[in-house]
Amino acid sequence: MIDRIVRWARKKSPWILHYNSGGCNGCDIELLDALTPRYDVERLGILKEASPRHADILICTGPVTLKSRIPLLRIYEQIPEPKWVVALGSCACSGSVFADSYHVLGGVEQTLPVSMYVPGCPCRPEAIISALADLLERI
Amino acid sequence: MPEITLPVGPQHPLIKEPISILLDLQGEYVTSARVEIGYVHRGLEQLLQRRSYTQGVAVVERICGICSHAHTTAYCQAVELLLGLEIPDRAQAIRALLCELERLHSHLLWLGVLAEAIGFTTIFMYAWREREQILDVMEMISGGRIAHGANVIGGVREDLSPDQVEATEDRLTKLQQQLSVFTDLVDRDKSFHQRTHGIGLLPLELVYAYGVVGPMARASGATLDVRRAAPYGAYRHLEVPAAISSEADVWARAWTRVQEMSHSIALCKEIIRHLPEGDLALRVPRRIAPAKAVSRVEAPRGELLYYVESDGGEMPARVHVRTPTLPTLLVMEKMLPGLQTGDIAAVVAGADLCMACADR
Amino acid sequence: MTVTDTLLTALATVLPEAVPDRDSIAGGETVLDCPPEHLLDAFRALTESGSTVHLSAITALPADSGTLLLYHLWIDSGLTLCVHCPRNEAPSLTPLLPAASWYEREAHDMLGIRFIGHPNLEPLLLAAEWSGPPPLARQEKTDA
Amino acid sequence: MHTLAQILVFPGAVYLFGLGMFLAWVDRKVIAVFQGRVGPPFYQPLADVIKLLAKEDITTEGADVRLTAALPIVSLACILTAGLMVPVGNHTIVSFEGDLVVALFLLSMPTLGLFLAGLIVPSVYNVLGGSRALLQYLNYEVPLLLGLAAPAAFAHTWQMSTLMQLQNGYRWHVVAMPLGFLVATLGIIGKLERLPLDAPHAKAEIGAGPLTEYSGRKLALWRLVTWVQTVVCINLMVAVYTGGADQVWANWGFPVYAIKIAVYMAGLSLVGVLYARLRVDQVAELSWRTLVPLGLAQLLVALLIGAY
Repeated sequence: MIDRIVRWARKKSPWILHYNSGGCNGCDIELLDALTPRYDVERLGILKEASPRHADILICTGPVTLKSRIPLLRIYEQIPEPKWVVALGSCACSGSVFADSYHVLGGVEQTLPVSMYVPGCPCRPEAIISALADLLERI
Repeated sequence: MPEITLPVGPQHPLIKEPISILLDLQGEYVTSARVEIGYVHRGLEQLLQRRSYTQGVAVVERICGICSHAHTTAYCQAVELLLGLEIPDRAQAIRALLCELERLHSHLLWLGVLAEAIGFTTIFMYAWREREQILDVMEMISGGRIAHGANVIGGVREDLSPDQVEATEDRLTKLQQQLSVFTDLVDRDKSFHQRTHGIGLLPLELVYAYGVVGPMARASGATLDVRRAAPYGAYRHLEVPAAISSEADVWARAWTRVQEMSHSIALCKEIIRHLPEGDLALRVPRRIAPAKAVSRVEAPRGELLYYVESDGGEMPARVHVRTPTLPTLLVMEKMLPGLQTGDIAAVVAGADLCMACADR
Repeated sequence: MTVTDTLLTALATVLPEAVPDRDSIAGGETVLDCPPEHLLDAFRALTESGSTVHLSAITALPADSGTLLLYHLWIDSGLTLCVHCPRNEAPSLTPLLPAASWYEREAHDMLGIRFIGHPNLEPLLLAAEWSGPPPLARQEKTDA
Repeated sequence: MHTLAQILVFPGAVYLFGLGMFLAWVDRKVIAVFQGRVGPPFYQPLADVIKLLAKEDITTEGADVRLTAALPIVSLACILTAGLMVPVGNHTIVSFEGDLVVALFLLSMPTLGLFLAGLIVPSVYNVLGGSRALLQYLNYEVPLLLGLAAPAAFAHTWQMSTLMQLQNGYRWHVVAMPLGFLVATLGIIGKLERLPLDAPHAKAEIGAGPLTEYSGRKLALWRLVTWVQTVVCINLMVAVYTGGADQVWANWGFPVYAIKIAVYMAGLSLVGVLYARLRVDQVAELSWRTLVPLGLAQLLVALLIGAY
């Protein structure tokens, strides 16, 4: 019973933290766009939090560059359990056009365990909402 | 009070992109600031040397998600200069139209981010709601909201049908009416003034010494605007009004950008009303004889410079990109000391940083 | 006499042999060759000529021997100073024009050029973990 | 038995928690609607709290485990005690001469708790947020006190239930003393750290302020503290300035009171929608240059009228 209540609460109140680990800004602004009037993810209970300590879902955009690998890991460690990682955009999924660059390590999956991949360059707010809804279904 | 160091970034709610600003604080006041970048460095200049000229367009488009079209325009223009090509008038007009639309969306985005930084979430929401109109128009024209893929070397890929022209004009008229919300905000709103007036001063001498460009420089009284100083493409036939302020603070930057938004709407209308007929793109060879070219474009954030060198092969020998955010970041170290911690957000957001551009 | 002509006259005192070249770089740039030892003097002459010198960018290129530095300026029109540095060394412009600071650091990152007199020539873009040679240096191009 | 039920259920703990969550939703919904959005569903605050309670609770290295746990609990206890004294509709559990002063004192505990909570965690954001919370406390407390002293001086009593009953028949203090109401409302906004006076946890400046490093249960408790504090403050304002549940409407006392609460809450949300956040020094200026003189003037007028 308690389990079911807790699971319900987790589904209804996912707080997100956004980190750009080397992306071009496109997915970042589409993610922010999802918060604004036309898409308004707050109706799903999604809030964008300022501190990793408050977050449930880490949304990563962009490929992981050499320099942002350590900050990314630090942020991930600061998020309390249970936590999920969403790789937003083609770059975060695989590295996209930057995959063979000398300063890029590849997609987010090589640094963190990823629960959800959202392809698209950049992915549209609709795709972001649908991916988050899918992820919440699985919690 | 003892001196403490306040780290802003790499992850910080204020800036959507990673950058690290280390601030030394004495009580509530900043005594010194150090800016560290490179978190988003993807080695693009080297990457471009390993892509053909055509593939390069797709790569430069992904340098920055906000001013993607300015990047492709500058790159294509440079390659066309290498070839000595003059692209068709219609292609030039469509390029310029998308450039101006992009400026509108970038400025609205910026206004929203600034409003959020000073705790004015309502304006953030309103600005981004209006921004959707621009994204709709751009999606209608090119098929992409953020990355358009509209430019190709030798011209553009997308045409504008008469229906689209009409729809664009409709949206722009609507937006023009909505813009009064933001002009009122900048001109009259007291709490907006309280938070933006007199902070983040950037004297004209610093603008020149640090090579600051774009609206940031124009808010301090500088006049450099590539569209006016060295007209390129369709701008050769257009009259671009200047929005120059001498207040040099965050408020002036907001004022400059709001002015530029209404100028951009007027320019867009001018372009679509006199859309020349003609081809969309020229055929270009795969190999380019050895040559060098510099192309300057006025991106939403200011002068964007591309240097492209060819060596006779299918790929460029060297591409160098100088983005407008770089000097702005450099001058941050001079602007932040002396501020209260409460004003840091407004000044940093007001500088319109684009880390993806700066780091490449 | 246009502004550019005034500037060229001002520069002629410092760079007597330089011949302005308007064709080698497309895009309306006037190109001037400048030996590294005269670079600072050339900039002084430009600033003293009374116009505001806007340094748009510094492009660094690997050359047959050493490196080539292109100082893209904007003084009412494009002006590029072309500096050939045989020993991968150049005088730093930063004390004269702070705008050069990060461009020089970037060139140092990418091609390993040493700017003599730069106050803080640390890596700008490359991560501390980076251990390879400068990414744009010549040897890198062949294995791509 | 009856008293115990009153304390635990209505108008005590359960009621305060429930209403607190409801008002938190009203707040978010009103803001969303004014910004042209849909806003969260009504159960949102409940889901948030349950989720936080079930989340891993990390204590930052260097912070005192017992103290970090004790501060939100002590704060919550203080507010609940204050909640027992403030009239809810026409119910009051504890009432005595001077209970307004005691309630105000108890209500200022969470701010001090927040200051300590920020200070004991070795993180820059927390410490900055904590010290801002203290500054905020010094700024809002005087206007709030002045704003509430006016009706008390007018009515010659510091007992909230008496103050409330004296307003029966639409003799609302807010009509007689609009300035005092305004000053007290701004004091409340400062106390609750709501926009535009929310410098202590300005997201864009210092992360989540004193709570940046808190997670899980402790964060949930601090959220509850804020919500219950909101309810108690609004109850207090409704009782002191608009006469709580008016006796004229005998049977309709409770709905009338509920409407007043909802309107007041929506008013607070609206202020947040309309203004940008003030800087710490601007808050001080507003408080000492504008609110305090206004409050004093209102108090003087109230004393003069009250004397007759």
